[in-house]
Amino acid sequence: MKLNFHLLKYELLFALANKGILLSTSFFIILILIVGIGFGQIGESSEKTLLAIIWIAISLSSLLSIKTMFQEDFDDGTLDLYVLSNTSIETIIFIKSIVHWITTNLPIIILIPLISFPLGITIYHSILICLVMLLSTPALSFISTIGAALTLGEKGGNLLISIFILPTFLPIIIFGMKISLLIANSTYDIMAHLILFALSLICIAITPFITSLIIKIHYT
Amino acid sequence: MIKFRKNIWEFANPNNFLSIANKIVPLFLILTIITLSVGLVWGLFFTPEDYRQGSSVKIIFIHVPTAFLAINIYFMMFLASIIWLIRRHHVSLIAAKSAALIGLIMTLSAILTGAIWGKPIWGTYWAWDPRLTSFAILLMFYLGYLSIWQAMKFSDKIGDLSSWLCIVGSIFALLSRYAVFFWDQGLHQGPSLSLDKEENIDNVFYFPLIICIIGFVLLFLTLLLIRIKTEIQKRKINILLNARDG
Amino acid sequence: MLDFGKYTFEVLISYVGTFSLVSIVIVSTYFDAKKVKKDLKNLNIDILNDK
Amino acid sequence: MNLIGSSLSCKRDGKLIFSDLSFKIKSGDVCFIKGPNGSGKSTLLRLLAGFIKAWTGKISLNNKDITNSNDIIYNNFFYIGHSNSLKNYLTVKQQIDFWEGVSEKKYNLEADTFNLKKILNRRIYECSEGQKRRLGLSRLSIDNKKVLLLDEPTTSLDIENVSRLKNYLKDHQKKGGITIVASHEDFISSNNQNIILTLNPPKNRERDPFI
Repeated sequence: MKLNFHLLKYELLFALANKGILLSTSFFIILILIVGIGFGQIGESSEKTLLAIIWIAISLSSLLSIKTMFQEDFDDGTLDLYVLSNTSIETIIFIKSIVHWITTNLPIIILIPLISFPLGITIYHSILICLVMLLSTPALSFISTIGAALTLGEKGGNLLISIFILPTFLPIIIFGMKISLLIANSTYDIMAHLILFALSLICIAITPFITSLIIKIHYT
Repeated sequence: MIKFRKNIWEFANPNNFLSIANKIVPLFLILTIITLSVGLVWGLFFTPEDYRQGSSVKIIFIHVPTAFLAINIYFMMFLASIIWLIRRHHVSLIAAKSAALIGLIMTLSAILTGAIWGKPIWGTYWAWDPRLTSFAILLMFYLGYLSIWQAMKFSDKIGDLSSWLCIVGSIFALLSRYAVFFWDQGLHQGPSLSLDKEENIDNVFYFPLIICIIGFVLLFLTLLLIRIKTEIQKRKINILLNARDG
Repeated sequence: MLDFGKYTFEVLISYVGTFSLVSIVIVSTYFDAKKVKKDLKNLNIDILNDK
Repeated sequence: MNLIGSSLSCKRDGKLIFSDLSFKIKSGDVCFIKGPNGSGKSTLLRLLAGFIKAWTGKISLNNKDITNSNDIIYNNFFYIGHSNSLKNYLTVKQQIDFWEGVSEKKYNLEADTFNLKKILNRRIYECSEGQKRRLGLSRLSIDNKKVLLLDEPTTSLDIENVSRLKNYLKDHQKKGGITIVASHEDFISSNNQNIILTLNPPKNRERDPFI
């Protein structure tokens, strides 16, 4: 356990050194503004479009710094060290995904009430939407590790990761958008909430194992 | 004569496969041409008009077979990937690789014919109906699988990676499909074919449709066999070149 | 002869569209196979000459 | 303590790299792996470190098969490859602290085998290549394992530091450890306890299923 906290601490330090937070939040803000302005010009800025933009922006920005997740460690040999250390690769992947979520998605989710309040979603509803996102977006970080593992050692793998991974975000995006829309209209569908969280938890539970299997391919 | 073989895994040897494929490709080709022309001509000229949809119902004879193939080719790729990962049979990997392009084209044709059919019946080419959306999703996963082969050079490692991509893709394609169906059942009618005879379409359309499906499956198999053959020969050329150049 | 009542255009365009899509695969498969066969033949001749 | 490999062969991307390799290494031995480029020196070391699996044959330490037991590998084997496992934006001190945490042991700053005291507060991107290699090698004295697998350890080290490494390895030898080095130069003066392993490309190539 001590080792895991040590790894968590240092992984956070590595991620902060790579300026992940700054990049992802600025990307998110710029994306929201660009799409918002575009919709504003054609006179269609309702809360519906805003919610869709938020979900799309959050899924795009969770792919931003994913390429470096294993690539950096693979290039400088730290991954070798992890493989030989007293923890399993699955644990390392778990820790890395959590760190990735903390540095890319968490700051964005905290920003969301600030953005959605002026655009006509009440503060109460936007906090509820934030809660839904807090529980479901970790799965996005976990799924994107699969893409990072698949393109390990491949130059220009960023585009490939988007091609492989964006379609796999669909179940979570579909449920997330629909639920957020329902919340904004003050209706609640408990069943859908439960399914969304179940999906998210399943992804969190399974993806480290799949990713570790894929990483092992690069070691043969 | 094709000798009787004790074990299906003997086909996994590329050379055995080549020798058998060389024998059966002409047979398959002839069968494909016969069944497809019989089915399509029957469907086009010798079926009555539907009382609701008029003559537009004739589109069913390509829409259903292509949609059927689009889904089942992905399923076949999923099985082939699993076989490659577990038993390391090269032909299995190559089969998955060669099937992908055919699957993509089948998905595209299913979407195209569906859109053309949808306009007169539903009044729109495209709607975000669950079934249509599932096909859009399937298209994305085909593109993902094809792009991994486009981006990287052929090797066993890329074979492993692409197989994992296919497996992960299948899981998520299924999940997305259920996610889409969770909210509504959509415009699209239920499945045209099922083992339960009660739900099936009328016999007049049923028999030519079955022949068309068999024809399209045979077309797929013929194309697949030829593509696998080509791919095996490509590998051979690579190996020979490597051996010659040291 | 090719007259299917009200929806002739839709029926014909969907058939033609599908056939042109499918023919992409057929043509690419055919030419690929032909090219590879030729390459293999040339290579075998080369190797025989080297020996 | 003895490390025995029997009729090992290894495949990379479907091709056989070396085959029929057998060796027996005892306590206090230094083993050099020789062979031309691409003959699989690094592959053999990575095989011993448990990164990859042998195609045929088995490796045993003290008569226990190590192929599927991560515990034995973790407790006894140390591996350093071409890269030094360094993060550019850390200081030397942080880097050592990170390794100490990962291997759950301490670097003995008093002994300071690789002379790192002076550069402790330097950022790694400011270090020279030689200093980086030294820092990488300092993992040797953090981990203190019995079997050392070193891949080209002397790259970009100056004479003084090569002698430091030599001294460290001699100490290790006296304590009864095993050292396996893949290197172009014999930087440890030859004595009776050196073993030289030569890797040859496999003679009878395996039949490819495609031909």
